[in-house]
Amino acid sequence: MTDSALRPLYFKPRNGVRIVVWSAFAALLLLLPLVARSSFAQTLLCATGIAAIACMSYNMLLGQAGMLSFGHAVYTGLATFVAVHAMNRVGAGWWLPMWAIPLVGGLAGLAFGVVIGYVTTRKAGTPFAMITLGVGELVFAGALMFPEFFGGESGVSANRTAGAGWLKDVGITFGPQLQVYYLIAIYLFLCSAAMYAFTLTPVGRIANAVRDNAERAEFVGYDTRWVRYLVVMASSFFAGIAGGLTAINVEVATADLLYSVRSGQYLLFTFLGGVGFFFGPLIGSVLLVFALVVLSELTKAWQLYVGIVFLIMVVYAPGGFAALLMLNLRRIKYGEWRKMRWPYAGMAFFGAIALWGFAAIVEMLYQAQDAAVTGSALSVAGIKLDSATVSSWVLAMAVLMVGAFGFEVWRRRFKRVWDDGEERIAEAIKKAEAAIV
Amino acid sequence: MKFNVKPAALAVAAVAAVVALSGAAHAQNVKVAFIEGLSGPFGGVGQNQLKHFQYAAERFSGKQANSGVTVEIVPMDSKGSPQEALALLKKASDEGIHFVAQGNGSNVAGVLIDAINKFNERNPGKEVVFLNYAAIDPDFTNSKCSPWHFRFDGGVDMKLEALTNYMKDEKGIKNVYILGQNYSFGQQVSKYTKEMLAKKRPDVKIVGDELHPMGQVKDFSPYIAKMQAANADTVVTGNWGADLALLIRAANAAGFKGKFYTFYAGVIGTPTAIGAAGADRVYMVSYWHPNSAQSQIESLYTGFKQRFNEEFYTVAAVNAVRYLVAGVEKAKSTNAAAVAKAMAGMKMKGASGEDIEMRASDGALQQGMYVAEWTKAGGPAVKFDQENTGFGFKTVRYLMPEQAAMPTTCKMPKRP
Amino acid sequence: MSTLNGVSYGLLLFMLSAGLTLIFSMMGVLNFAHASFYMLGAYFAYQVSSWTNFWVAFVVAPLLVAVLGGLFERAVLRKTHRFGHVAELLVTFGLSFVILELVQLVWGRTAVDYRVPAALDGALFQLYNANFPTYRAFMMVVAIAMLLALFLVLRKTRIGLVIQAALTHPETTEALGHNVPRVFALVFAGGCALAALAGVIGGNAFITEPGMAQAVGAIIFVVVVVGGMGSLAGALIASLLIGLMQTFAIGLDWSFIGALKSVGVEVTPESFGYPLWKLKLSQVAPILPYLLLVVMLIVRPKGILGTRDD
Amino acid sequence: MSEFALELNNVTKRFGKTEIIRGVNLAVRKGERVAVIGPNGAGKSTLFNLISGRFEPSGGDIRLNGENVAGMRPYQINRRGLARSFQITNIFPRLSVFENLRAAALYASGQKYSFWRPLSALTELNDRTEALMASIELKRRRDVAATLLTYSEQRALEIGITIAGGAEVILLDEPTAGMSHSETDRFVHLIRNVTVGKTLLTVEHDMSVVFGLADRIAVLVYGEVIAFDAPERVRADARVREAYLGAVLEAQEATA
Repeated sequence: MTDSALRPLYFKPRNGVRIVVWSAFAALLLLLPLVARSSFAQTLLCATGIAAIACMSYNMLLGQAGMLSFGHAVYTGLATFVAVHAMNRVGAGWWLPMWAIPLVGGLAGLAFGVVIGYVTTRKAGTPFAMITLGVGELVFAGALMFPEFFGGESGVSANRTAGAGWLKDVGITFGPQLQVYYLIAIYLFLCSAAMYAFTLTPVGRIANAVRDNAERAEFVGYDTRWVRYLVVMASSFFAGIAGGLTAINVEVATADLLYSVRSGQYLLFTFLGGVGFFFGPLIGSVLLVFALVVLSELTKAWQLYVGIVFLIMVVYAPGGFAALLMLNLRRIKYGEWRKMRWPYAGMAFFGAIALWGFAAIVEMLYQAQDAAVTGSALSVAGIKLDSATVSSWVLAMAVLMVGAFGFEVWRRRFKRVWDDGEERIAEAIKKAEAAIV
Repeated sequence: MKFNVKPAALAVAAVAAVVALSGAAHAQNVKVAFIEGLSGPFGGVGQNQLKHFQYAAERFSGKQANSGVTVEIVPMDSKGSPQEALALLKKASDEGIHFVAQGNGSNVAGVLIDAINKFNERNPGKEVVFLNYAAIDPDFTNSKCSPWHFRFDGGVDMKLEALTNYMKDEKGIKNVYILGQNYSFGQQVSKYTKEMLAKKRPDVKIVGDELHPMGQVKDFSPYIAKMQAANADTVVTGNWGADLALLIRAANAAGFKGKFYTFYAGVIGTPTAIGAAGADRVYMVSYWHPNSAQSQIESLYTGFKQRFNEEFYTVAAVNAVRYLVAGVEKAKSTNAAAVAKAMAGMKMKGASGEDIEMRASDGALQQGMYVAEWTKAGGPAVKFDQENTGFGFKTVRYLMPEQAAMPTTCKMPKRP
Repeated sequence: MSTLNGVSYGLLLFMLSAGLTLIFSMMGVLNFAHASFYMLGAYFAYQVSSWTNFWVAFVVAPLLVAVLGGLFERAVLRKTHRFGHVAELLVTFGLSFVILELVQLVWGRTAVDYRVPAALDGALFQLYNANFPTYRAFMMVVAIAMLLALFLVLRKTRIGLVIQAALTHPETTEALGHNVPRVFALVFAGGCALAALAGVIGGNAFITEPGMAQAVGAIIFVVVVVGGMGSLAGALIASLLIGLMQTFAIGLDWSFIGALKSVGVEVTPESFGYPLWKLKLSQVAPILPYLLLVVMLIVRPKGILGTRDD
Repeated sequence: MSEFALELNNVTKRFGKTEIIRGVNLAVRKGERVAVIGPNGAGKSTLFNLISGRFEPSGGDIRLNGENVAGMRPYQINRRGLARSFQITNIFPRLSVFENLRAAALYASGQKYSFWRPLSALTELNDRTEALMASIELKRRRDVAATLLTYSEQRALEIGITIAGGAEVILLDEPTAGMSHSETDRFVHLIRNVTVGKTLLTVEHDMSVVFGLADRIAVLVYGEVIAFDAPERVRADARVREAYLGAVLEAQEATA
């Protein structure tokens, strides 16, 4: 493992679980390319790796310090521009090795964090959110006004195989995508370790305190603005690394990297992944790449699906997927999970049916809109439908209703079992507490 | 579906038929990745262009064209983002697709050209060819020219050549105001307009040269006020989409009487937004429009409208498909490098019956240019209206390909 | 002329930000989908006016949007209340996505032909050599009427008093037990209706297309922050300020080069930072609101009439 | 160095036109325990908010160990050795009990804004936090999120957060509010234990607590201190009886 220097920071003997988890993470990163062999799959992996760093850095703001930012793409994007310019300098004979470009991006991100954060952190909460949005628009619009640096609409491109160095001599040119993947993987591992370590430092903890109750934090001696400012700086550094990796991965920086939609994506998927747990954004980044690259190819309605899933999650599971996972792990720990197998299976079964019915309706709506081009026939999960016939609509609605009804029935059962389990767990905890002292 | 066979198209069909006979033994399938924003803010335009391509592939390849080459369009949604487009480029090549079509946004096109150059260099034998149907940054056929890039639209330089050619003879033009979106296209429009007007009409005054951030302006009335204050009688603008529609509406509301010379008044949605507001005062430069007297593809236009209830205007899509088919036929192979070589320098008959040529020296299609006026539909000159607005385009000037041709500074790398 | 243009644009911004401010100060919710309701207003008005006429749409569209807004508040927003303001904001954020997609699904992805009614088309009067459009005057009248109506409702009715109390002393009002859910739903619906009204009269003056929500979204947040969170009067001043500033800046071709020249410094393309110095004020006009936001935060973080510090 | 830990000179506070605090003078000696009493709306909580920096006074000065802290931000005042608790529980809801206390002790422990050291390596801080947790009797709830505690546990945690930083001057705003009699007794005992040797100001309604805990009592009525003296003398003060205490004492005697 590469982080031996960091290990004494937080690895205590009693934390065997941590060693196992981090080793598994490293092994996963190492072995993933064996499964994903095609170059497109590797591109996906690279995109996910970069998104993971970006989302985790975003979660330093949202999850750790409770700062809802709509302008995170400013840091990743500006860093990409700086990194691309640095790459061109390397091509022109700078001594910098190519693998250090992400660090250049990180430092650039940090620098922008210092400048922009000074303004945005003057406020907390909702005003902070609005301000980051405004600053994001400002930077985006500014990018097109300074073509000298931002290269106008076609952006600035660079070549990642440029430059010299001993790595070149052993055959690592970063030309092949696989080599880029491993560079990203190493950075991902180091950055996650560093960001995790950050959560365990005094500032990391005080950021939590400020998130929970900023006023109280002031009364125990902390200048909350300064705490926010520090967190923004740290977060922008890691965002900058993600930006630098983007520069290497795609070899071009364009203004759309700064667009508010991208900031919105970081927010959306970090939240879906789960802001309450450190690994939540990792799940989020996988979802992000899945939705943007895979789902958007499968269906035109992908934005609608993402929007609806997001709404449902905010209302019913504000902890994101990470929290759902942890709740189930807790069940397993207290030996309560087995009782929920059947309710889960029932819900999954009818849920899938309802989902099919819903998706069929949505897909037919979209199909009907473009029926002139592609005809009215379509298939949803292998079942053929025709948006021009009534029977298809009736079928879809019937399936949706059957699915929804069955789901509701099982959901009630599930809730009973779940609440039962909750009581038993509460009792178990009480017993355990009573045993202390 | 019946195809009104006009002489030019007949010639194409005849050639196609001959080649088809020779190549009939092995029918060839060519996939084209159509990488465009198909969802999100610019999704409407992308979807509309996709229809053009699919329609063109139907009509000009395979059975209907009596060709052994069948073109299949594979839509891929880039959401208008260059970054996404790059990922899709990789995906396309993974799926064995070696032809890419794109056009909306010079930003994406520029990135694609660059990426394709790099990709082809790193992956010999798996080359990708770029069919650019609408990104008209002249750099693409000059300083950034590439043997893998073919542009089927007219460059900004060609279009302004046509526009200023018309303006030259309009004696009413005295004070010209240039307004554009602040990015390379808007800047180039401004640059070429000034250069060309200085040459052709030295008496015309440029009373304003303004760039505004793209898509940020909600209220154009202050700009109109400025034009009025400057006594402008003519506005040259590269604006498109909402920026164009809002500009013309604001002009109308403020009673600004000047004329507008534009590039993209015909793009889907814009005619609706302009409507009566632009009657007899909006001009558009393009390589084709439905009421061009020389139009050879009226049946294509009506057929498209009948089928999709949308306007047909991207002839570049048709030409891209035709060139691709002819290229494959000539090369007797679907290998992208061979097809690229075959397409370079290839001549055909264009939509207006003119001789078009894919110039080998810079990859720019040499074709005729129209300047058309937005006016009330009806009569032989304005047979078709646009988007059921009751208004359509009327030709006021036509330039033959050789008249519209512009020099190139391209130092084309040797085609492999 | 520029003044009138600026004021009318500013008033439209105020119509938008008034609803946002109301919702924010009453419920603490930053309604991210506010601009989406503005868009819905425009689209509904387009649809209704194509069936009947503009005046029916003028009344019906805001009411429809108000009903939708109220339903959303009851069905979704209320459930997230216990998770705090961030969750509430996120829910409206998600809603803005869904509304955008649904609008595109129903009305297509391009602009619709929503026009100014014939009765209001044309010029009201001439000034110098420019027309002042009747419709702009109409917009101003509607905005001012709305302003007066809002004022009366807030001052003279019971609900108005509760809302007003919430504007200044949110905690106290809550403690007095006035935060009955019905008032919440009502305020949310009312705020949405205001946005929709702005959409009805702005959609045809400008353009009705799926991108219109995003185009104003960021600006109205700037208005609310610059005006001071939760201050209606502040929002009015900020709206007018931004409207006027943008309008006048476009008319001015000032740049740093000119300014430096007048103090005797010559700037050439070789000088350091030339790309910045050469920008003209008119070029940067549309991003001035964002610059104003940044400057405001540095000199007066509370906003123009803000009372709350964070 | 001043002999007073806390001095208020002519402190006033206006909200709009209403003057809530109308020239308060108060001098608290080091190590003294002072209870602030007075009728509802007298401005007791406002006074605490002014001293601790939550509000800025409209006039007058507030001296902490001789230094004027009027107008300073809460964290600046806290760093100068003053900590306070709140009437409405004000804790870090999602942090565990242990983390609540550790966060509260962090700045004073000299860690300030450090991000190069893991918390787990700060042995002394951690031991001290454990000890504090034991002294406020929350040891068995160590890893429970604060929001899940019972009300009285949260009140104890509130006090724990207040004293964790080791401030010399402690302000407790109705520490026993909402507690039952038996809980209150236990709690007063706890407060006495953990504030040994410190200067203590407390707002309290429960007279038994006041007289049991305070060395001196300050009576605040309508934004003015009308008496500030030892408990017996305050009890005997005619003005105080007339303005406030009489009614309260009668009421308490009646219920007792």
